[in-house]
Amino acid sequence: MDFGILSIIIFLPMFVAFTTLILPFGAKGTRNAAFLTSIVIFALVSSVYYNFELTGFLQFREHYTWISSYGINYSLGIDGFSLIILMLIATLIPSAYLWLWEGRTKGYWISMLLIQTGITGTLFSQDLILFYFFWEAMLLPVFMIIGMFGTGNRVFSTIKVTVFTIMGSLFMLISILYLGVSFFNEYGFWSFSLNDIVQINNLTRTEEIWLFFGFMIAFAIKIPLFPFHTWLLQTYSNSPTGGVFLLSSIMAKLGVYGIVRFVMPIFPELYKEFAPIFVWIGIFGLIYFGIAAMMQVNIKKMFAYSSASHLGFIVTGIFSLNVFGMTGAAFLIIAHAMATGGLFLLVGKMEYDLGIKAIPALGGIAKKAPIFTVFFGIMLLCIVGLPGTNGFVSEFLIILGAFGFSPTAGIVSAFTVLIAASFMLWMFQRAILSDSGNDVSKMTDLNKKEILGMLPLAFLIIAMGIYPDWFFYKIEPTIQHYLLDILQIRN
Amino acid sequence: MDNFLLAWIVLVPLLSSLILGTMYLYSIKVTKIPNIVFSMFALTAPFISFVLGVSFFFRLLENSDVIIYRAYKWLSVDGYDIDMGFMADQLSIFMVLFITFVGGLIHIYASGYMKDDDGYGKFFFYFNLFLASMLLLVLANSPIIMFIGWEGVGVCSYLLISYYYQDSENVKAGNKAFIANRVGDLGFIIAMITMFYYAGSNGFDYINLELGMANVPVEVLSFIGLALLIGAIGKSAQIPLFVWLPDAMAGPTPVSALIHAATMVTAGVYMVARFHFLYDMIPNVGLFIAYIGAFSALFAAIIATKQTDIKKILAYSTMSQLGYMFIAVGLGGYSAGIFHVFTHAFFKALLFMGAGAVIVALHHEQNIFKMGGMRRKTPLVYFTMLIATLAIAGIPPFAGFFSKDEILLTAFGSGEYFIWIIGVITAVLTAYYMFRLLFVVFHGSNYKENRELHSLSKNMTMPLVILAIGSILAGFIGVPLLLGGQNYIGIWLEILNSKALHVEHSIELYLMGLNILAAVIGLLIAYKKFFNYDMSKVPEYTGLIWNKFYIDEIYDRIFVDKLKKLSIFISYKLDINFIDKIVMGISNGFIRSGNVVARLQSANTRMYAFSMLMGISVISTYLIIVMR
Amino acid sequence: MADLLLSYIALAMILFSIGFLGIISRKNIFIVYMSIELMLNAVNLIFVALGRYNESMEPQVMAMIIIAIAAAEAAVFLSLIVVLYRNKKSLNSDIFNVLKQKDTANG
Amino acid sequence: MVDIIFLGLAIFAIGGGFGMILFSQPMHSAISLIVTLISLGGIFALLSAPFLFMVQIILYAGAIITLLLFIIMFLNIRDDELPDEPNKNITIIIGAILLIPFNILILKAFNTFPEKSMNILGKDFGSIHSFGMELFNKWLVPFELISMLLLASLVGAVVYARKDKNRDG
Amino acid sequence: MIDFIYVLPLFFVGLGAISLMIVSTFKSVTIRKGSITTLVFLSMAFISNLYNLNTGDEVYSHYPFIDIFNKMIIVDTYASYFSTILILGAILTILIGIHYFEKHKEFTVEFFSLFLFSVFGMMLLVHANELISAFVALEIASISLYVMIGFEKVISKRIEASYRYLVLGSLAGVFFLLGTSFVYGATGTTTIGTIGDMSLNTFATNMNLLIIGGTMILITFLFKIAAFPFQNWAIDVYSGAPLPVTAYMAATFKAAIFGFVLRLFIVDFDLIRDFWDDALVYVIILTLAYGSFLAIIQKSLKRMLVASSIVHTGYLLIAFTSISALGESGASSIIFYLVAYFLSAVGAFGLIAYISSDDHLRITYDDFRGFAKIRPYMAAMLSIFMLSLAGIPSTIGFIGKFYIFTGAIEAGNTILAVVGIIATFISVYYYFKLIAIMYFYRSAEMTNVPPLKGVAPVVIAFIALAIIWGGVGNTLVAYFPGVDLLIDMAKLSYESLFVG
Repeated sequence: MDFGILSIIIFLPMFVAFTTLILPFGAKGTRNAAFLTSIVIFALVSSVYYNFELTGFLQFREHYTWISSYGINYSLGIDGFSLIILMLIATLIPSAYLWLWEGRTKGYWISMLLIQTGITGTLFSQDLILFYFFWEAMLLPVFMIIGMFGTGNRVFSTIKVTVFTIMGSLFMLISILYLGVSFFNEYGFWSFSLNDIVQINNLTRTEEIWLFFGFMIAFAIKIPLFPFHTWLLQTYSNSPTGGVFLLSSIMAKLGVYGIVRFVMPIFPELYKEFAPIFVWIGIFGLIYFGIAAMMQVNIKKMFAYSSASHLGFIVTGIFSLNVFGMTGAAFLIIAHAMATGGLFLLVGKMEYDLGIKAIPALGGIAKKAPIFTVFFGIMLLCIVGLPGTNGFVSEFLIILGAFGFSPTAGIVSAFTVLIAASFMLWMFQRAILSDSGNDVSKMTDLNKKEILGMLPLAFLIIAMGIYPDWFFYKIEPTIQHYLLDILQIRN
Repeated sequence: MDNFLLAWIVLVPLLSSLILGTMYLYSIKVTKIPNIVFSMFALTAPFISFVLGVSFFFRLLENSDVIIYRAYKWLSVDGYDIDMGFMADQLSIFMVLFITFVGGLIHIYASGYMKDDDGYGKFFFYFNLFLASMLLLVLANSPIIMFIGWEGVGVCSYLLISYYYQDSENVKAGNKAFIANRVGDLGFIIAMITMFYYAGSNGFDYINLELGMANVPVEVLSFIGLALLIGAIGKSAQIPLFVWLPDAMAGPTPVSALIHAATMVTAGVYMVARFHFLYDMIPNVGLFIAYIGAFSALFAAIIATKQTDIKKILAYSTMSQLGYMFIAVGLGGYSAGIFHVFTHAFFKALLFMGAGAVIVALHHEQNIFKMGGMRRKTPLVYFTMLIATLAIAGIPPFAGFFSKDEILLTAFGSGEYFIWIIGVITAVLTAYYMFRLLFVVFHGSNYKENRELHSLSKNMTMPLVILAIGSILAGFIGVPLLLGGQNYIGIWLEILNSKALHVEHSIELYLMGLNILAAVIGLLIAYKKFFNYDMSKVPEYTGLIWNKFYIDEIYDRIFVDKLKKLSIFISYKLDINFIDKIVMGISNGFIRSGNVVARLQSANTRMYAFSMLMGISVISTYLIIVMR
Repeated sequence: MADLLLSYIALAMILFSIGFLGIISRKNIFIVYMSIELMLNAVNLIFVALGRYNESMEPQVMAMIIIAIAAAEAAVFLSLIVVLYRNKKSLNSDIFNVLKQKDTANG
Repeated sequence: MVDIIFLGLAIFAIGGGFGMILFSQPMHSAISLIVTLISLGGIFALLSAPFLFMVQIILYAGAIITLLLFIIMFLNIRDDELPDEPNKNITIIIGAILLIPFNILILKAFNTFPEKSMNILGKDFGSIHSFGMELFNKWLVPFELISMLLLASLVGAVVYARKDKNRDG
Repeated sequence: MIDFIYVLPLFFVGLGAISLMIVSTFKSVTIRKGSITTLVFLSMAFISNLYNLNTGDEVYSHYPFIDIFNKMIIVDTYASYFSTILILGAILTILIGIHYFEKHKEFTVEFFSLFLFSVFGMMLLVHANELISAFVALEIASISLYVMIGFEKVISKRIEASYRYLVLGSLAGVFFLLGTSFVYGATGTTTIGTIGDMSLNTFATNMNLLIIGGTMILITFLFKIAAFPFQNWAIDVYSGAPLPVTAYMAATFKAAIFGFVLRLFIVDFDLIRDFWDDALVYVIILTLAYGSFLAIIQKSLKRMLVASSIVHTGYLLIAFTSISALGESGASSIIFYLVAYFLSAVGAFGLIAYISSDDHLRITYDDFRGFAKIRPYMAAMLSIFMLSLAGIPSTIGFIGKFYIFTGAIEAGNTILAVVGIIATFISVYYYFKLIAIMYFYRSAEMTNVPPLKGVAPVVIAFIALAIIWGGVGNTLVAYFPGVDLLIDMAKLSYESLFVG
């Protein structure tokens, strides 16, 4: 039973979590272990990255039987799309750990480690049940971390988000089971492996539509797409920094990933057929959430809306059915994860120091904490989509993609450049820059660890904006594979 | 060859700005770094760029072929390659030359102006970043790289305008500038993407785009042209996106000088010139540009006549002059437009720096009616300002005369007499409000006698002199043939001009005279009203013009308020009371059903038996029905 | 009439129904108990009638077993009645409602 | 003749049943139940089950109901302790209506049985001997299990009936 | 002699019951001694039963003492499998409840006697091959349970619960007898296996009577597992009963009932079972709805678990309907789910019993505020049980639900799967609420919680581990039974139904 590198990446954090749980580690010891783990994983992921071949097919496959009677396998693999998200996770998590360095309990770190296991597991799974397994398993530590360490009406909002997400995923489960049964009926043996499931062709159109939406509901809630977004505000607002960081920068992206990984190959025809709906839902969300964010007083809720707005845009990208849109979406996943993640870390620090979330109660931070402000500014400009940051590259590509899909969609989606800028800068003015006479004397500037944690993000945001191609070449074959082989589109 | 040096024109200020930024953070966090160190890094950058620019200028003189340097492949998607490429042709190098030159002078001036400011290093960090962005904008070889510079300029202007960020008004002004620019960027990006799809199949640099455009239907071209125009309007503060420009005066005066004189605002003009191959194919759109320019020119000039803030007057004058440039480029007179950009850079920089000097001298007083009598206190500033005023008013032989004359000639020669008339009227107004400013500030009786003036350092006065000389001489590179001169600029930029003007010499002479007459009329009216103005009476301005035609208020009412209301509606009403209510309604429905069900749990044995009876009854009925 | 299986069945069903009605209508726990006994007897009647109809002894044995079961139940039931009466000082089954669902949630 | 006996027994059985559920005094109900049980015993006899007839009379009517009567008297319930039952009749009516489909269903199913003589069988049928043969040859398991059941109920009855040792009153 | 080995488990349990009954008269026998004796007998039964189970892949079916027992008792893989579950459930109940019984003064050694009687009845039920014997077995189990529920007879709710269960249970029992009489009338036999054969031979008119008889038996069955519309008693009785007894009833008794009914319906009513499937769809939907709605409003934890057991009944019935289409996999999914639910419920009830054994307080959600702070391991275990009950992946509950829903879809009852999923999603609310309350409050409300020592917590911890193992276990760890083994066993036991 030799585990491959992907298994190690998945289970190392869990192993560390349980070891520290059982052994008498303190909060500090657990934290150090967690940080060390994240660094080791970064190294492992880097080796995966360098050994990754430039094809659009799955690599680093691992395959073991799990429950043989129902053909459920422990089946892993990555392609270019997973790879970039993997890189993202591996980069973000050590950074985040540096930020969460002080004042967290042991339970917090253990939860973080478990979340990491859940996330990577979800990312690697090539078996539908295994995917569902990790997909739900990922939720539990998040549930714990929000509920235990959050603020405000955290118990209610935690239960709300959990029930909401599980509702979505249960519909997905039904769809998965239905697919498994259909496969069994057609081929006479059980399998939930993605490779097998895609070969089903005995489904009627009505069935397919139901199943398609079964999957889409799960992902739409996770992302979240309009109108499944109402859990977002309270959750983001009440979450502790680590929780909201992971939720916004990684887990929401996994919803998009799920669409690409599963919905697209299983229902290629419907994917194409319903693409206009989702492109427009995405664009609608982009504008709707953007407008909603403008007058939001709670800074975390504003970011929640902003996040939803961008995720709508990502969805537009992946449904645009061309290389530009999809590559752009992949890129925006990274860009947005870094920028939003960074912003939530920064806001988390602000909340930690000052205990304030309301924008009118802030102000004058820039004077107190210039380095903080510099990083805040970089992240913000990335969100705004300023050229020179990766935010621009991705937005540009998605707009291109949307335009390729339909010129109207392209033109409407271009409004993204206006929307994010308007509320972000206004917030920046009120919360950070102008001195509004509020007492912010408790605000401290970043310490060395925090700077160290934020630097990779800021560096990547800019580096990917200035030299995007260097970050692109690994993913493009995958996207081409999606379009040519799976969706069979040549644009 | 040494094409890579092209990239260094941009890189030098960029690197300098990065060093400055890091140093600044270091200095506020760890130990203070003396200003002189900052100055060293800050001031060398534009001059290195200038020198590099000059070297390329000479290369182009020798060989007029376009110099292109592709640094690396910026993006490669689906077979489309976009390079991080730089292109030096006559237009871009010309722009580089005066941007770096004027920019450099403003740097020097700023080092004096800002010397007591805490954020000295930060200021130059922004400044050099701004310069780098502007140079990238100019030197880019494809629209998308240009867009990087374009946006960089926007964000730097935001940073500079809101430089005194503690005051929320300043930041608001910065925001306004950025948002208005973003509206323009929206147009730009739409245009870019449309271009990409329709004309970008061979490549996305200007040369390939020009080739690609040939097959594109004219409607699409018009669409692209209009969308691009929105970008240009936003950046160059034309109707209707000009609102940010007056507010942008919130920044330090060198910022105003830099933004208004040589860089940012001229980007719009540059862009139209850069896309001349597009606009040549769609003359109707060009005409539209010209009209926008004409109306902007007149509109700004009218507002300027009633302003009291010295910087705002200059700001409106900028807008007005940009209107002239738009008239020119819209009508295909690209070289005339660029010529005016060039001369304008000198005298407008000079005006702002002079105004800045006065402001500094008077301890940051900006109302012209509270100045007065500065002629004796600061004679150097007075003389340089006088030269600049003469130049902007279009009095020969100062720089502005030649360029403005050429623009009006273009308008007349194109047969757009209406535009031409507006141009002439604007010229009268320009002379009027500029001399009004000059007379009130420098000639009027002293507002407060015996007040102590802040001394002006050499750093501030030296650039004034250089620019004054420039304002006198700059026009001579484009002296019309009629006056026996040689229109060097027209020759240099001949790649742009496709339109031949046919205006008879006699008419041209009349026109020239008319222009001079217009300037003189303006001058005289101003002289009559404001020479030796009694400064004890600060005029109370009210009314439409003083309130800038209520444009800001109208925008607030139409867009901002509505948007805010919509936002509040969505985030506090729709989401909470409707969408979330549906979601929570489902769960409340469950709970309510639970309460109903709970009533059945009465702990009454008979009732339980009764419910069993009912169940059995139903089952029996079912069986009776299904069993024949 | 006595020749017909159906008449025995009908009688049994009537008794069965009466027993059922007793359970749903009476509060007195004694009568509830008696109703159950009546229902068991009704079932017995069906068994015996079927036994006669099939001419088989088996149902009679079953009926016998059912009587024994009824006896066992009786022992427990009657002792429970005693306990209940001691505990509650009442024979009214309707007041045995400490287990009533009291919690309700507000939505 | 048999018909008349059957009819009489049936009427007594039904009347006893109704009496049982209608009397408010448990004592009266119990006596009504005895009437029913004895009538049923008679019907058992009509159905060639003499052994069961005996068992019914002796064990059921004799033992179980006597036990019941004993308990009733033991508890010595006064009239005012009896529960107030105002809705008794209406519940019975509603219940009866609800039971109609159930009865119809079953009677309909039995209605299809072919007609067959139900006369009293002579000889061995239903006698103790044949009953015993049947019981011990075929039905030993349930019969033995009954002993376990009775043991269990014995323990139960003991548990319930004994005085609580640590009851404070 | 071999026959005797087959009935040895039954024999041990019955012997234990009787011996405990006898020794209960002695004062010197304490609760502890009584429980240990019980465990000894149960262990013996368990070991002998393991022999019967014969864990190889051999399937067998045997009628012990066929000339005396007359095919009324059957010993096959199926029955042995269920017996294993039942004995295990009994052992676990005693182990978990031992602390509770010791703390609650009312319990005496008779309780263990009754307990063994009920185990005996249940085992007999799954071994029964004849309807009347089955009824007697059912009555043995039920009567013991009636008394066990009301054992603490000073407490009103216990005695009331006992009364309610006794009245309604007897009422339901009468329907079983009625059904048996109809089945006899239709086929002339009450022996399982023969009924089916006879039903093929008899003419169509009696078929109706057979169906009615089956329906009446089904009514009893629905009553005992608390399905709609016979579910009202469950919440009262379960919540009125002492917690270990509740656990025992909810998990073990339900398994026994299913053990018998599956046999009956698979072997005999196979041909006519689809007749009920349509009606069962409504029953299932209403059961799920009723249980979910009831559970969602509970404030008492015990009542919530009880109400949710109605929901789990609904899930089991979903699998029940898919048997007619699927046969083996449908039945094995029921069996597997029974194990899954059994582990989770025993764990949850047992742990709550342990927690509340020192003070006799009503255990509400709010009592658990901040529970994780004072008893982190207990909170973790309780969370595992809740997750398993909610069917979250990595627990055995998920695998159980997976089988059931897959089966439902495979059988074409997608609508049931969807309804089941909706019920699951509602259940997430009330299960997660407990986890939330335990972990998310920073100060603890509960005092007087027994410390983590003694046998009960260890057993509960083992159950928790078993739940996790059941959720993730596989063949990676060689020679250790994983999920697959349980499934295979369930399938083998299903096959054994057709061997005899």
